Amino acid sequence: MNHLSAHTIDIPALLAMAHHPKAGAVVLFSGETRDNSHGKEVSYLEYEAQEALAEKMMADILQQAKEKWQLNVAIAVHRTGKVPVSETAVVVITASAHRSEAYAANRFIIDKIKHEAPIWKCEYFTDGSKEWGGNCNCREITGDVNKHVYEFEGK
Amino acid sequence: MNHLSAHTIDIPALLAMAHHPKAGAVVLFSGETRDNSHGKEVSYLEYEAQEALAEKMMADILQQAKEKWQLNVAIAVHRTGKVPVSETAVVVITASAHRSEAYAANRFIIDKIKHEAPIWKCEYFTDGSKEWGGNCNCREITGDVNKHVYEFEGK
Amino acid sequence: MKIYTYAILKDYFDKEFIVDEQLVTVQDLNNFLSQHNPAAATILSACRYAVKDNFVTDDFILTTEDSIHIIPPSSGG
Amino acid sequence: MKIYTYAILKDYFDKEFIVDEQLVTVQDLNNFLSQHNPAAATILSACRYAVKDNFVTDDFILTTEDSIHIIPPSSGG
Repeated sequence: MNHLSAHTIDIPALLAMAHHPKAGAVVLFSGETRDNSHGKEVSYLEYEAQEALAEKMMADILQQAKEKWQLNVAIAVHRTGKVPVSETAVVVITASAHRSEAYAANRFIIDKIKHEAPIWKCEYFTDGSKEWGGNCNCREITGDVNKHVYEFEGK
Repeated sequence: MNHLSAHTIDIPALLAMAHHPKAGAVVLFSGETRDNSHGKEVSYLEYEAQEALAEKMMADILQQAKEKWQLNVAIAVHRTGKVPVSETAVVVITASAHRSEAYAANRFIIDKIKHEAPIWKCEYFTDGSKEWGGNCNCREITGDVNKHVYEFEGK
Repeated sequence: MKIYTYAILKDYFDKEFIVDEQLVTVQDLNNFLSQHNPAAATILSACRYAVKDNFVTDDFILTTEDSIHIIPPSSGG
Repeated sequence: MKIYTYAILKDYFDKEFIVDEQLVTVQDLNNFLSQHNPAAATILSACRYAVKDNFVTDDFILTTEDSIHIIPPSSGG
């Protein structure tokens, strides 16, 4: 499975792969480009990845999720290149017998990808400026580039 | 918006409606028929609804979610009639600026629908038997038909 | 008054039927139906009652013109 | 050794370049690059280093044949 895509992610096709006769619950997360960031109007995002390492880490993250929860399906695909407003930058799909596992695993996977996978967003604004943005800054809290504060562990 | 559907739910069409330029996160839940229940092989499910009340309650639940969280989109559709294995019985889609609201609202909506909306599942097994199934039995815990134990309140 | 039943209740009652007895409240209707069909008493005690697309409480006063929907515990999703 | 940089690091360094200095560990490389380009010191201290598709620690011993990928903090999603 290829976890990176240089072209529009075909969500209906991925969802069609996510049905499973033992799965009563399918959860899909789509991370999409917003029209604003840092108070400025966003024109588009551009994603860069260290592809070999990103592929490997995304496969590892899905494997970790499968070891933590009983999943029938675990899919993750991240865009590279230009992603216009309202288009999908990343999609995560999980399926399991019951819904609480599918939700929990889905959050785990997206949090891990955002904090750990070597993928970077550059925001291009309508005023012509650009900014490498929204970096994981957990190191400022944890003091370690390999220790993160995950949303899925909160609340 | 019609919250009940007697025919296959067109998930790609609903997802296409769920993009929003202010929403960075779209979460979709699809509840699907499993091939087994109570240790027996399931042939299909059949859903019945008190339609007027179910429509009204589902609209109310979506409204409650919009008051609790900042949502750009909140959609819920439940099937009536026969739903074969691996097909969608219910779909909930939420979209918000950031993902934690979209996940939380999604769980809230599906939990409320399952416990409160006047919709009933009958399981038809391959051995020819049938069973009105999986009823909300919160009353045995809460002592009140109007008080429920919601998953979204746990953990 | 006209009674509508759903889902598992249809194993115990007709889908629609008329009750002519003089019954004052929802609780009275529940008691009447439970006596009429004791096998349904347990499930009836778990049901909600709706009149004009609103749930009503046990002390709701019924009129002969009312249509009463008896709503078993939900099992959607 | 050959160095590859990504994302915001490309505002400070070439995308690929060769380092000929005798550097023993990843920490030495980090120090060397920070001295060479002080404006990049802060971002470099937040980066991870990868060799052969594996992250390596600060005390990892480098060889002249290594390709070293300097990985800024993730900002995917």
